[in-house]
Order: sequence, then structure tokens, then C-alpha cells
Amino acid sequence: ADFVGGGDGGGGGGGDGGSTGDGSGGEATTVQWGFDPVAVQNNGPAIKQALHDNGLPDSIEIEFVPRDQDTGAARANYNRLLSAGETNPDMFLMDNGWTNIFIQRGQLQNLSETLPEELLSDVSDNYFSAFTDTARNPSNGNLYGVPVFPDFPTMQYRKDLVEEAGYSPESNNWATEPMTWEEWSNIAADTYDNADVDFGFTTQWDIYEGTSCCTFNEVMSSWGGAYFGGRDNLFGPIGDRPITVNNEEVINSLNMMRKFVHGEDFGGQFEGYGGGFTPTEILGWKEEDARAPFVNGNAVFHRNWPYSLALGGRDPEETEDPALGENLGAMPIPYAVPESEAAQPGTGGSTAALGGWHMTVNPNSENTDAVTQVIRAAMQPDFQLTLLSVQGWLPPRPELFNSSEAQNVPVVGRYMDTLQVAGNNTMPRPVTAVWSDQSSKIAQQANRAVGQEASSADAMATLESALEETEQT
Amino acid sequence: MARVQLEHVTKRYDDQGDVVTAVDDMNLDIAHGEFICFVGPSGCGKSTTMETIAGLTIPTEGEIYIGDREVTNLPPKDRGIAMVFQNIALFPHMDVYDNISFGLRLRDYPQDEIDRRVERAADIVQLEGMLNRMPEEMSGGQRQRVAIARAIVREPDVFLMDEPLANLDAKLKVHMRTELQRLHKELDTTIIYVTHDQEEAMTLSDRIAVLDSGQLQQIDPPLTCYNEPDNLFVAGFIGSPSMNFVEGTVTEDALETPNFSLAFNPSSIEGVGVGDDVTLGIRPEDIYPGDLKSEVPDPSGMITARTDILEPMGDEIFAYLLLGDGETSMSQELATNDQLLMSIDPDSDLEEDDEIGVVIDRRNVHLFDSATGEAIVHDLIPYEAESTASSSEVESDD
Amino acid sequence: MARVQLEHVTKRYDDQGDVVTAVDDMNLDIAHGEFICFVGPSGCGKSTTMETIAGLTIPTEGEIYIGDREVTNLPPKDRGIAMVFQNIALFPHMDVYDNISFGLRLRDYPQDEIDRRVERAADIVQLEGMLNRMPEEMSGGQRQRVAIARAIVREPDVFLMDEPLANLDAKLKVHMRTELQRLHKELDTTIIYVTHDQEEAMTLSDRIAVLDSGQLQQIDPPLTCYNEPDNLFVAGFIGSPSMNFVEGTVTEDALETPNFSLAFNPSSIEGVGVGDDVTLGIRPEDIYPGDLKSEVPDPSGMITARTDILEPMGDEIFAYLLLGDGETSMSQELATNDQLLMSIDPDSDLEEDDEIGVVIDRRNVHLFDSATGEAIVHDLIPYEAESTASSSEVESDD
Amino acid sequence: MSTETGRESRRSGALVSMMRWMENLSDTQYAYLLLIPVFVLLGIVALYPLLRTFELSLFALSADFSSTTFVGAGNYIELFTGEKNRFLPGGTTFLPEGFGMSALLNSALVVTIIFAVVSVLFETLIGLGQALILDQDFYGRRWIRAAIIIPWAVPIVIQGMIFFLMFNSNVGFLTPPLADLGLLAPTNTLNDTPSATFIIIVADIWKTSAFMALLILAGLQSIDRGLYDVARVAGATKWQQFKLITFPLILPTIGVAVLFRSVQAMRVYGIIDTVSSCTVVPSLSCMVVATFTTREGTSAAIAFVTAAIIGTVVMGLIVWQGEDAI
Amino acid sequence: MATPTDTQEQSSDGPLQRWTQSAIKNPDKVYRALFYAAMVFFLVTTLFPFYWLVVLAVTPEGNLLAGSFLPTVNLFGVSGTFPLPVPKGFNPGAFVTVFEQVPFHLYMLNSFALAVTTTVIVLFVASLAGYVFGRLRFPGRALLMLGILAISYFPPAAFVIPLFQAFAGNAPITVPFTSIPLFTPPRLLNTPGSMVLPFSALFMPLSIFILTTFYGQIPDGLEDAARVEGTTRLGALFRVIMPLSAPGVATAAVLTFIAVYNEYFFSSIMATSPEAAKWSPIVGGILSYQTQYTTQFNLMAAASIVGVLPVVILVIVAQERIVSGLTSGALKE
Ligand SMILES: Nc1ncnc2c1ncn2[C@@H]1O[C@H](COP(=O)(O)OP(=O)(O)OP(=O)(O)O)[C@@H](O)[C@H]1O
Ligand SMILES: Nc1ncnc2c1ncn2[C@@H]1O[C@H](COP(=O)(O)OP(=O)(O)OP(=O)(O)O)[C@@H](O)[C@H]1O
Ligand SMILES: [Mg+2]
Ligand SMILES: [Mg+2]
Repeated sequence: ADFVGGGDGGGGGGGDGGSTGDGSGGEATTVQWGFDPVAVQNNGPAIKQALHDNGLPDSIEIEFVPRDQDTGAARANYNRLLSAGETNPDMFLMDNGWTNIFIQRGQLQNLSETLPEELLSDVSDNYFSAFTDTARNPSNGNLYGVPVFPDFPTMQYRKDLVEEAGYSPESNNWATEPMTWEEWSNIAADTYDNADVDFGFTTQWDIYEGTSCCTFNEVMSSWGGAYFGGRDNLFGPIGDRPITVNNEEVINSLNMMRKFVHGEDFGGQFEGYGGGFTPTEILGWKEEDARAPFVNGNAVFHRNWPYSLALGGRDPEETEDPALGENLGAMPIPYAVPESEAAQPGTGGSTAALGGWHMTVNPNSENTDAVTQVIRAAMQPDFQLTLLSVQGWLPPRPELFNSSEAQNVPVVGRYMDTLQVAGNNTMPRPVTAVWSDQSSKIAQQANRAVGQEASSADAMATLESALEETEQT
Repeated sequence: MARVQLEHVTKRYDDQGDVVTAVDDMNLDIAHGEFICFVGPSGCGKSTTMETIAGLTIPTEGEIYIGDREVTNLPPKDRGIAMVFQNIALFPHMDVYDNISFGLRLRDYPQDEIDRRVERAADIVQLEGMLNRMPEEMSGGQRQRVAIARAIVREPDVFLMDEPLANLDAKLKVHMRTELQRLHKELDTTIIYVTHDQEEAMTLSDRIAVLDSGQLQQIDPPLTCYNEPDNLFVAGFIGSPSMNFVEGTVTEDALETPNFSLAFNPSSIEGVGVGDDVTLGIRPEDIYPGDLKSEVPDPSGMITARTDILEPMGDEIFAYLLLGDGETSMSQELATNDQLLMSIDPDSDLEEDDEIGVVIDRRNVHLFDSATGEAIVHDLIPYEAESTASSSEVESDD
Repeated sequence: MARVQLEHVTKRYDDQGDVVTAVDDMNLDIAHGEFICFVGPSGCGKSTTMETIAGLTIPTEGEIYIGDREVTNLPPKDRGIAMVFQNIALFPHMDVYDNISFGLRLRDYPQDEIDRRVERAADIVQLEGMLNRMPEEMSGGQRQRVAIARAIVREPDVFLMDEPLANLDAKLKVHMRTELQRLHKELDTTIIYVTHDQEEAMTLSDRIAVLDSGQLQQIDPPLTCYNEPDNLFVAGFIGSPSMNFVEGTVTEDALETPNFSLAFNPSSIEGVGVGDDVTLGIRPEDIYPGDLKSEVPDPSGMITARTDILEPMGDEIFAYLLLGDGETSMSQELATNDQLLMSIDPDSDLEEDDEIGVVIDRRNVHLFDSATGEAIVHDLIPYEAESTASSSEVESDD
Repeated sequence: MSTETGRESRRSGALVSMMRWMENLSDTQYAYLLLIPVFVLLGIVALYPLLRTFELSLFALSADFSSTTFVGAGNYIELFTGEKNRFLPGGTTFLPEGFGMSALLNSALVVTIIFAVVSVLFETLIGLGQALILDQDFYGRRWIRAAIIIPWAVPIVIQGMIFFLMFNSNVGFLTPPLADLGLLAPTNTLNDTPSATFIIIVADIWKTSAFMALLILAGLQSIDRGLYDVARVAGATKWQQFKLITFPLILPTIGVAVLFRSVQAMRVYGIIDTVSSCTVVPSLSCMVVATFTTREGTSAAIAFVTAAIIGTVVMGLIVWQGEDAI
Repeated sequence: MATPTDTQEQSSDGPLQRWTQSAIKNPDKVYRALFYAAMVFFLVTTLFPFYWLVVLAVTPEGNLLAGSFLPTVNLFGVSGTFPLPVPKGFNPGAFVTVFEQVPFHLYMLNSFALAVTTTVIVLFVASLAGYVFGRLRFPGRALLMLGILAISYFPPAAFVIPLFQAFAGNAPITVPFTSIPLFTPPRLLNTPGSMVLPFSALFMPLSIFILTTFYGQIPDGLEDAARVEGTTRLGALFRVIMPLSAPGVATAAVLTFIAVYNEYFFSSIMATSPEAAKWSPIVGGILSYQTQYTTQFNLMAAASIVGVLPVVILVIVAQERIVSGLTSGALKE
């Protein structure tokens, strides 16, 4: 499960600014861009400035239109705007979790047609390709969105506690070398027993998108399992792909979670694993519920997105919020089955669920040329580094992960190595038009299984038939 | 000009299939400036008639004219009327001043004019100094006076007053009566007035309209109604205490009743024949103790009776007489066949259970047809007996 | 036993700082089985007094006893009373049957007993056949009768009735009066009754309580109130038309008024001295046309007067007399100094503007102290002049 | 007399004649005239969109999601045959698929009805109690009234947050004591359908009892106090006064309150979404919202079926309450 | 009444028994006690969640999700859990931060303006309808009422798509079920019009029903009196019937006002983005404290307290004023 593409090719060529001659006449064009509200609020002017610094003519003004905070609400909002034929905003920031649906419905501008070739090739050559794929039409590969930032989780931990328990993360290269779940669980159980904390491991397992897209997806993948028979079938074809949730590898991954939570042995299958260090509370937890005890020093391990590193890695002296500072460590998500032994193609090994956002274009926009200029500026590596430093948004180019600029960004820069490994092992959610129907069913059954309301096999059998129904069109 | 005419006005309420005819083919013609009293038993349709005139109820049938304009379907506000409601109907959320001035404020009168009129009206109803009270803080009579004031400030063409003085004491009633009469003259308005108080009806009205079961029984000047009632109903209704009724039969030369007979000549009066069943009506003040016989212009023969109950009223005494061998009755109600109510002087030394003789003033004995209740004649001694005028004169008098 | 006693009962309403004393230090002792009428001008505190007895209003001061039990703070339901409210207050959501049976249903009477009583009460108030009507579908008088029926079905120890007959016609009033008296006897209850109708008060009550401005003026049997009023207020209030008042001065041998003088011997009556300012009270029926002088037991000298207005009432005529050279007055109100109201026979041939002589029955002339309004004596001829009894007898008579 | 007519003519002639024209209309004409603003407003803002939405419900998304095809009643039929269940969140079904506890609680229809019946019942009782208290005269009544209105003024998101955090597994403090009483599941509480339903009902009662209380209070305040005097004299105890006077007189108000609360309760969505999730506590409105962005036809069909179900329940209520309810 | 034995017995009783005895004699005491008990119960149950909101508001954000709000108290060696949640830390600054992070006052103003406008429109139109349904008898009445009621059966989502498209003003409105264009409506998105219109329509049925009930109960006599005094039928409605139904009108107003003030579904759609400048209401502001992963519960709590308390107080003061005008005893019935 590695990150396809990647590749070399620096720079990708600076914009040959002014070629479109849009800035003429001194008449300012305003491009409206539906944007993340918190970013607008905290760093709006800085981001605008960075765009202009990266070649956006002064005649083009950017107006950020903050969207709803809730990703679902934002999606509904954009859906309405686009189906009503609104011309504004000209551009959107779209969650990779649902960009695909807009593509399928034909609601977005086909960038393969409107963007200059050099930009298109820059995207296909120099961006995380798995992430970029979520902005392509799976049936023909046309590009409908340009990635702005990807999001991958890491396994975060208390360096001080594991060291007290006798482990040495530094020398064992925890930061870049994924370990197996078995090894990890023993460390977790051991440290948990030795430390005065309430929880060994906190993660999210509530009935919601975050479980089906991410945590369950990761664990399942790391066991070599997949929802629809592997990476190739992620984005379809609906109805013509196998449903592989009722497979042994998936059931095992759930049983492992049960081991972590309840200490169940399953006839010795998980004897070698540590167990019982994970609270049942995870069944009702989302990101923040899981992060709070960890960052307050009440848990050993914690699975979360980079934002958690940015917040928890701050120097506790310098912030009023709880933080762990240098005691915060990060490692790639552990795995059970290496890629080579994975039952489903493209799975196995350490797996990081893929989140992140793309910029897309309103097909009714009346400012197509100016929009192209904005995209061009936003694709500049310098701009992406600015986003990383002001906003903590990871660059969508693998090469930038290695750059010294990236490493020098405060706090998140410390974890760039780990993030790169994670970025190379991402697994997107299988977004299709029916994904939203499937997502809640998956989360519900995963939750039931780990909550011991049903055996993992029963839960997956139920899920299998439910998914089969949703696949019929 | 505020002549008020009702033509064939009928009002029926349909109370779940059970039809109540509150007003039944009413025809009235009230001249401009007249003061008319509606009287009649409870539930006879007085208020309903008022409401149709006011425009609050649209009559089921018939037309209404005010000042020669048909108003049957006109809204109340365009009829130039003011009304005092039987149920008072003060606006509970307004103080006395606001209640009284409501109609004026609606018409955008200047403030000082409003103040002037309200003050004057409050003065008339003796409510000065209470203008800031809320209705709930007032006594029953005070509320009623506010309702009157609310109507009189308006100075409309037609006043409709539904028992406006019912809750006032006798002295205040007299005062209000005078004031109403003054207003009536001053404003030159037409007043239609409902009252249960005979005295009020007698003193105030130009004509009294007697209603029963939704039907007009008689409309005439007060004394005509009193002295020459058109039928048994009016005779019994007007006058308090009520007229005595005695069933009788006409014989050749007398009226025979079970307990006494009155000599008279049937042939002298049109409309009576020998053998007819008639009802005699005798007012209490037309019965005299025997010792006053000399003063009675046309006394009957002496009738023996026994006093049953004596009811001293201060300025007179009601004596209930038993005729024949009737048993002692507890009732002060309408004297029945063998019972007569007599009104006597308070100085009289009559006692209960005295045997006395009484005489009746034949001049004031009313005769009614027992079957139809229609009046036949209002004195047993036809005028020609005295003045030898023709009986046609009697007719024209009716 | 339902004796009702009020001891120093006072009720003050605090109307935004502006204190209204509705009842002022009222003391009453009503015996079991008595029928008491409260009379008094509008707003004098009758309803408020009733409410304190009923327990609807807690008096500001004083105690109330019913049947020897202190009830001042007892809730109404434990006082054994039933009440007819001045504002009627029927339950709008109940039909007539439910309204009437309300109190009985509360007490879980058996259904047939309820039916029986309701039927009987409906019968008494003549509302048979209307038991299924809703209050809004009834006329004013019909509603009032429902309110009466609602009280009488209860058969309580004490009845409180606040103008129960105000909206009924004369005939119905007479009927209801009889029924109330019958009930009173039958149930052996105490009845406290507010009325503005003098006739009602006279005929119904054992004693009349005259109230003014929240204070008890007199409580006595009707005829006592009529014939021997304690003060000017009672004298003026009781009796309709009202008593004539004339200001005068006592001289050696007469009462001098601006227009006439009455011979009398001041020394024969205690409480009057020569030179005192007194007020004479003469009831309209105690003034006689000069030609009836012979019939008056103790006539005054002939007083010349001019008839101003004649108001025929049917059974009598009110003649407004002008004495001296007083101008013609439009007012039917209280006769002032130079005006007397006389009640004469309807057969009289007196006309307006006639010059006549009248005599006054000295036996019935009331004397009041002009300053305090207290009554001094109720006939100008002291009894001893006739019977040579000592003047102390007169005192005991007062 | 002439003064009055003189006054009137001071006003503009057109207005006067317009007024006169209005006054002379018959009751029926007048009624319809006054209803014009309502008709216009509701016609534009309610009826038109509903018709369009109904139109939507007759179409289904094509296989490639790029177009829609007319399917007539297809969406409705599929809803009732269970074929639409696959588009509903989690294991939710529209109609119950069996009579077991879990089958029933998986049915949006059943959950909605349970929620509506229980919450409206308790809200009515509590609201009535609160209104009766607020109707008394006592010192500081206005502040108590403020206290009782507060829940109604709290936005649903915040109401959801309040209860979510009360039962949240990190900081919630109410789960253990209530779990000890057997009312809630001790773990995974907010994802346990019975527990979550219970909590959501409690949250709803907390907030909307105030709605009931306010309405009923208004009814109480409109009662003529004189009637109580009569009742007291007639010997009614407090309870009898309530039963025979207060209750019948506020019954119409309670009727309106219950009617609208039932309708609102059958449309419950927001509180479910914030406290738990539509997957755990499926309500009819949840289903509408869940399918709203992706499958407009299905969503529209569910919306209409929801309305029809509510309409049926309302008709039941009206028949039960008697004709006066409307 | 009290015999000597009575007194003796009483003196030997405990206070509770004494109270019980006096309560039996004077049931008012019991009512009073019940009354206060019920009042306290309702106060506690309604205010406790609100108290919890206050606790959340003053707890620093970082402490919110970590650890229980029930502190462990150690009294004389016995430790136990204090049964009432108390803030973990004290940060009243949240009440300031809410205004710093977003222009929360502007959201409040938006909500206020929308609520006032809607309430006025609803009260006016619903009053007309309430008068018609409550006081007139005419054919079709019941059917029309049911029709109006039926509007409220539909989930709000059923109205949203067509309304949004109409208010966008990009395409002409077509006759339903056809594509015959009628006219192109003006663009209303992001203006108060696009919110006030749907609010008015959707909150209308409740107000109509409330007002119908109350207007129907005003005795005819008072309307009659007003009409005789010279009002039109409409004049009587606004001058007499409405003031007399003050409790009902005030309640309809309060219910509508608060509902609109806190409305979010329509406003979140009609304001194409949750900005104060686009007339996003208070809940839009409150939700601004959520970010993609974190939720600033403390700020949301603080913001809703700030948003809610003034309205509650306003509403109470206004309602008290409106209702206090109401009295009884006007009619002899
Ligand atoms: N709630 C109140 N607040 C202030 N004053 C009041 C209140 N109720 C009554 N009053 C006043 O108390 C006085 C006595 O009122 P009450 O109702 O007892 O009079 P009443 O004798 O019954 O008069 P009526 O014959 O007009 O019914 C009146 O002057 C009245 O204005
Ligand atoms: N809304 C109604 N529905 C049915 N019947 C009614 C209605 N209103 C009045 N009535 C009946 O119509 C008749 C006439 O009523 P109306 O009020 O005119 O009587 P009234 O003469 O004013 O009597 P009162 O002297 O008692 O006030 C009564 O018998 C009454 O019961
Ligand atoms: Mg009447
Ligand atoms: Mg009174």
C-alpha cells in the first residue's frame, strides 16, 4: 500500500505569469473562493498575500467565502449552490471524501479541459497521486480538482511514558519504521500497566464517517482487508466489485480491536497480543473526545491527524491549552500483515486513512481566466509551504515533505518524517455515489462488533448483505 | 332625521335544528325624536330587536330603515347609533376614561373636545373622579353608569338603551331619568329604550311598545297602554301590581262570575253577546273598600270578601282578597278567579282575615274576549249611558 | 343555625395608593331565618359586604361569624352559603343544566336527586325546556334566572343574593318574589338580599339594612325604615318617589319655612329648641289637595301652591308643586325648598299650572336636625297631645 | 348627529368607500377576503415548493447519477416494500421488519411514533404543571417564568450539546447513576438505541415543556376570575375548580398545543443529530435529511410519506378531541 | 373548638405531626406546600441543564473533554464524589472570546431583526386568519384550517430545494409538473427576505391556531360594543379583540420570536455561507466555534448564554407588560 507516483521532478516550472493577460484594463476581477472558515478567520489576509506573492496579479482579488464548519453541511450547501446554477463562489475547497460525488454528478468544471497543460502535468507528476485520484473522474481520469492539502493520521504517543517503561523510541526508529500491531499492543499494555494513566490507547470508534473512512479502514487495511476487494475497486464500478467485508482478514482486524478493548482471546488467536488497555469509551468517541485525555496526559497512545500534533506538540509553557511539547511522539500506524501477504490487492502494511481537501471550480463561474491564475498561484510550492507554516496544512507534494523548509516549520516540522511515511501509505475511503449510504452501515457494524453487541463475524455478515443491497443500482 | 322603521323584521336562531324565533314579523315606525320604550317578558325579543336596529344581528327577514335610508345590511358604525348594552360590555382593558372616550377617539375628535364631552358625561352619570378606575374596580352600578356615559358622549342620531338603569338605586334612577329626558330634548335624538321598570316606562316614553314572544302586542302612549290595553297580555303586563282577571259569562243584564256579578247592558256594547265567555280585568286601584263607595263614580254592588294577606308598601298597602270560599293562598301572584288584589291607603286600619265588603269602579272594568284575549271594552258603562253618544265613538277610541 | 354576624368589618381597596373604603366598620347581627335586604346607593358597599360574608373577599379588619362559628378566614365552600352574583357569571362552557347542577355535582349527589332538584329549580325560575341551552344563547333575563336557579338548588344555610331580579320584568319579579318567600319558609334559611327595588325590599324583607358610603345607616323592619327613618339619608333613600325635604326654623309655636309654617309646640318634643334649624320631611302621599282636608286626621293649614308638572303613572299621578314664587323647574328630582312632590289619585282632574291649596298630614311630618341629619321626631303632633301620655313615651318610640 | 358624519368625511374618500365595501361583505366573503394574505403567503412559500418537491419525488436518480428519470409512484412503492431501506443510514428500515425489540427500534416509523407519544405526553403533563404554578400570584413570579422559558430559548444545537456532554463518555456524569437504575446502557450509551432514545426524549421534554407551559399559561390567564368566585361559593375544592372550570376552559388551548407538539415531535431531527445520530435513533425526518443531498427523489418521497403519516395521526387526534379542535 | 385534650395532645407532638395536624385542618397549607415543592422541582429541572451550560462556558477549553466534572471531595478522610458538576478551572474570558473570534453581536442583531420582522408579519396575518377562523362561521372553514395545518406536517427539507432555486433568481419559476416558465423571481439569497418569507409561512400555522383559539373566546358582546362605538370589524379586531387576547397574542409572539431567533435550518441555506454579513443568524455564529475536528464547547456555551439570556429577559418583560393590561369583569353574562 504505498503511495503511487511521488516522483522527482522539482519545481514543475514557475508560472509564466501574465500570459493570459487577465490583469489588463486595471479593472479588478474578484474571485470568490469557498474556504475553510477557521483558516479565513485566523489567516485569511496572510493566505491572500501569499497568493499574490506567488504570482497572482494584483488585478485579481480573492474573496474567501467561509463555508460551514461541518463538512456535511458544507457539502449540502455546495450541492445546492451548484444545482441552482449559482455563479458564485467561483472556486470551492472540497473534502476529498465527497469531491467525487460532485464529479459524478457533473457539477464541477473539468479542469483537464480548462487548465493549461503545464499545470495538469505538474499535478499528475508531482502530487501525491493517491490523493489526486480522489479529485479525478474514475471512469476517464479527468481532473476536476487540484489538491490543496492532504491529511494523514499517525499513531501518537507519550515519549516520556514509554521511555519510563523501558522502551527507546529514538533508537528503534519508531518515527519511521512501522511496527506490527502485536508488538505495539504489548508496548501499549506494558506502558499502560506501568504508568498512572487511565487509558492505554485512545482512538475514535463512534458510529460516524470517521470510523468507516478512517479508523476501521486503517485497521482493516493493515490486516490486508478491504471493503470492495482492494485498492483498484475503491471508486467503482458500483455493483461490479466484490464485497469483501465478511472475510477473515476483516473479521480478524475487528477481533484485534476487541482484544485491545476487552482483552478477549478468541481461542488463543490473540494470545500474543497485549489487551484490555483501550477503554470502551472509544465506541462513542470522535477525534476530540479521544484527543482530550491524551493531550491532558491521561493516555499512552493516540491515533489522530496532524492537527493533533500541531496542538499537542506545542510547548506547554507557551499555551494555556494542555500540550505535551517534546514528550509527544509520533509513529506510523502499526500493521498486522505486510503488503506482500495482503489478501486484497493494494492493502496491507501500515495504513493511513486519507483525508484532505481539493480546490475545485464552479462550472458557471464567469471568471474562468482569473480562476486559472488563482490555481496557478496556489500550486506554487512556496504557497504550499506558507499554508504549512500558517495553517499546519500538509503540502500535497511529496518532495516538499523532505524540504528543509517543511522540516523547519515549528512543531509539525518535528514530525515531518513520520508524516511522510504515513503519506506514502495512505488508503482513501471508497468514495462513490453510494458511499454515503454505505458509510453509516459500515460504522454501525464496526461499532457493534467492537462493542460486543455481535460477534465480528455476524456483524460483518450483516454488513455484507447491507452493502450488497446498496451496490445494486 | 332619525326616523326608525322596521318592516317585517324576523330573526330566527337555529340552535342545532331547534329553531328559536326571537323576533317575529315585527313592524315598527318610530318617528324622529320619539322616546320609545320596549317592554315585555324576559326572552320576548327586546334585545334582539335592538340588535337588529343596531346592525349587530342581521335579520333573517325584513328591512330596517333609519332616517329613510335602508340600513338592513349596513355595519353598525354607519348607522349613527349609540347603544347601552344589557350586559354592559365595558372594555376590560381600558379605564373609565378610555371606555367613555372610545367612540370619540375612533372618530379623531380633538383632544379638548373629547375631554370636555367625557367630563360632561361623567358628570351626568355622577362618576367624576373615577375616570382612572378600571372596570373591575367598580361596583355593578358604577359600571352600568360608565356604559351609559359611553353612549351619551357620542351624541348620535339614535340611542338604543337596553335596561340602562337596571342596577341603579331608586334615587339615581330618578336622576338619570331626568338627565335622559334632558338629553333627549337637547340632542333631538330618537331613543329606543328597554326597561322592566314600569315607572321608567311610564315617565320616560312617548310610546310604549309591548312585546311578547317576538311579536309586537301594542304600541301606544303609556296611559293608553295602561288604560286601554289591546289585549289580555298587555293588560296583565302593564301595571304593577298586575290587573286582576276574573273569568265571567255575559248574561242578559249582567256579567256573571263565580263569586259576584256586575250589572251591565250587553247590548250597549258592540262585540259582546249574551252567553259569551269573557274575562274581566280590574286594576287593584279600582277596587275600593265598601266604606269609600260614595266616592266611586260608578260603583258596583257590594262584594263580600275576606282579606287574606296585607302587604304594606309604605305609601300603599296591597290587600289580597279572597272571594267566595277560596282557601287561604300564600301567593302574591296574579289573583286567580277567586282572588282579588286591592290597593288601599297606608292609613287604613284593615287587618288580615277581616271580612269586608268591596266595590269595583265599573268605569274602569276592562272586558276581554276569553278566547282570543282581544280587548272588547274598557269600561262597563258605555259612554252613551252618560252622554248618549253613539257606540261608534267607542270604536274610534280603541 | 345560620345566624350571621359582622363585627367591625372594614374593607379597603388600595387602588394604586388611592385607598377606597368600600365597607367601613360594619356591625350586623342577622338572626337565623331572617330575610335581610341591603339597600343603598350605587357603590355604597353592598356587594363588597356580601363578598366578605361569602368569603370571596377577606375583610381588612373585623370578624365574621356564621352560626356562631368564626369564618373570617374560612374558604367560601365551608361557609354553607349559596350566592347569586350581581354580574351573573354563568360558566360559559356549560349548558343550563350543568350550570344549575354544578354545586350538586360537586357534592356527589345521586343523579336522580340532582335531576329532581334541577327540574324543580328550573320550574321555579320558569326555564323548563331550556336546560340544554348554552348561556350565550339566552337573553339577559334568562341568564339571570339560571343564576338564581344555580343558587337555590343548593339549599344552603345562608343565601346571598346580589340584585337577583334586576333584569326581570315586573310580572316575573312578582313571581320570583313569591317563590323566594316560599323557599325562605320551606328551607328555613337566612337570606341576605341586595336590591334597588323598593317594592322588593318592602315586601320581602324582615329587616332592611340601609347602607351609605360603606356605613350602616339603619337596620329595621321595612315599615320602621319607611315611617321612622333614623336620619335624613334613610328618609331620602327609602320611598319612591322620595320624601320632600324643606328647611325650616323652630319658633315659639310653629315651624317656619320660607313658604309656609306649621303650627306646633316645640316644648312638647324633646330635642327641639326655639331657634333650631331643622329639616322637615314630608312624603308625597302625606300631602293632600285642599278639598280632601276633611279626610286628613291632623291637617296643617292650607298652603297655596301651583302645579308645575303632572306625571301620570297609571295608578297614581305625581304632581310637582311650586310654592311661593319659585320658577317653573324641569326637574323631577328631589323637591327643593320651594318645591313639593305630591302623589294624587289618577282620577283627579288637576291640570298643570293650576293654583291649588294643599294640606299636609302633620301626623306624618318628620323632623330632622339640619346640622347632623339625625331624626328628631316622626310626627309633629306628639302623642300626648292626643293621649296625654308623658313625653318619655315618645322617646321610647324613637 | 351631523357631527359624526361630518367627522367621517374628513378621511379619504377612497379608504372610506373601501372600508364600507368590506363591511358590507357577507361573513363568507369577508372571511375569504381576510384570508387572502395567508393564502398568498402560504401559496408562494409553502404550496409552490411542496408541489415542486412532490414533482421531485416522482423521479429517481439514474444509474450514473447524472440524470433523473420519471418513475411515477416508484419511490413510494420502494419505500413501502423496503427497497429504499438500503439508502437509509445504518440498519434503519422504514417499516418495522418484525416484532422483535430491535426490529421495532430499527424502524424509523416506530421510533418516531414512540418518541412523539412519550415526549408529548410528558411535555403536556409537565407544561400543565408549570403553567399552573406560573398562574399563581407570588413574589418573583416573573423570574420563575424566565427560568421556565429558558429551555425554550436555547437553540437546538446547544440543547443537543448540553445533553450530549451530560452523557458523553469523557465528562458526562449522568450515565453511571442512571445506568445503576437500569435506565441506560452503562457503556456506549449514546450509540445504544434505547438509551439514546431515552436521553433524546428527556432532552426534548426539557426544552419543549416550556412551549406547552407558555401556551397553557396563556389559556389560564384568559379565564375570567369571576368564575372561580362562583365555583368557590358553590363549594368547589381546588381540585374540583381545576377539573370543572380550569380544565375545560383551557382544553382548546391544550388541544392546539398538543396538536402542534405532536406534529413537531413527529418531525424530530435536530436533537437526534446533535445528541446521538440518525443511525442510532432513526426518525422519519432523519431519513429525509440523510437522503437529502444525494437522493432528492427518495428524500422527497419520504418527506411526503412523513407528512401523510403525521396527517393521519393529526386526524386521529382531531377526531379524538372532537370537532372543536379545529 | 380546640378542646383541652386537643391542646395537650398537640403539645406532646413533634413538629412534623403538628404540621400534619394543622395541615389536615387547613388544607390550604398542604396546597401551599405542594405548590412550593412543585415550583422548586420545576426550577431545578429547568435550570440544572442551564447551570451545566454555565459550567461548560467557564471551563477552559483544554479541560473540557478531559476528566469528570464531578470533583472528588475529601471530607474528614472520607472521599466521595460531589454530586454536582462544577467547572474545571475558571475562565470567564470565554464570554469575551466569543466576540473576539467572530462578530457574535452581529449574528445576534441579525437574529433579532429577522425575529422581529417575522413576528410582526406573522402576528398581523395570523390575526386576520385567527379572527376569521375564531369568530366567523362560513363554509369551508374546517377544510381551510386543516389545509393550513397540513403545511406544518412537512419536514422543512421538503420546502428547501424549490425555495432555494426560486430565491437564487437564476432561472424562471415554472408551473409545477411542467416546464412552462412563469417569471423570474428576484434574487433573495443572502437577504433577510429569503429568510423572513419562509419563516413567516412556516411559523404561521401555529400562530393561526393559537390566535383562533383565543379570539374565539372573546365574548361577542365586546366586539358588538366596539362596532356600535364606530369601529369596523377589523377595527374591533385590533382595538378590542387583540388587546383582550393579550396572553394569547403575547404567547404566539414569544413562541414565534424565539423560534425564529434560534432558527437555523432555513437561514443556513438561504445564507449561502455562514457570515454575519449574509444575514446568518445566531446559531450560525454559535456554530462558528466548531472547526473541522475540534469543537469549542466552552465558546458555544458562552455564546448561547450571551445569545439567550437577553431574549429571555426581553420576552419576559414584554410579555408581562402586554398581559398585565388584561382584566376581567367587563361583562354581565
Ligand atoms: N377592586 C376594587 N378596587 C377598588 N375599588 C373597588 C374595587 N371593588 C369595588 N370597589 C369600590 O368599592 C365601593 C363599593 O363597591 P360595591 O361593589 O360593594 O358597591 P355596591 O354597593 O355593590 O354598588 P352597586 O349597587 O353599584 O353594585 C365602590 O365605590 C367601588 O368603586
Ligand atoms: N344565540 C342564540 N341562540 C338561540 N337562541 C337565542 C340566542 N340569543 C337569544 N336567543 C333567544 O331569543 C329570545 C329573545 O332573546 P332576547 O335577548 O331578545 O330577549 P329579551 O327580550 O332581551 O329578554 P331579557 O329581558 O331577558 O333580556 C330568547 O328566548 C332567547 O333565548
Ligand atoms: Mg335582553
Ligand atoms: Mg353591587
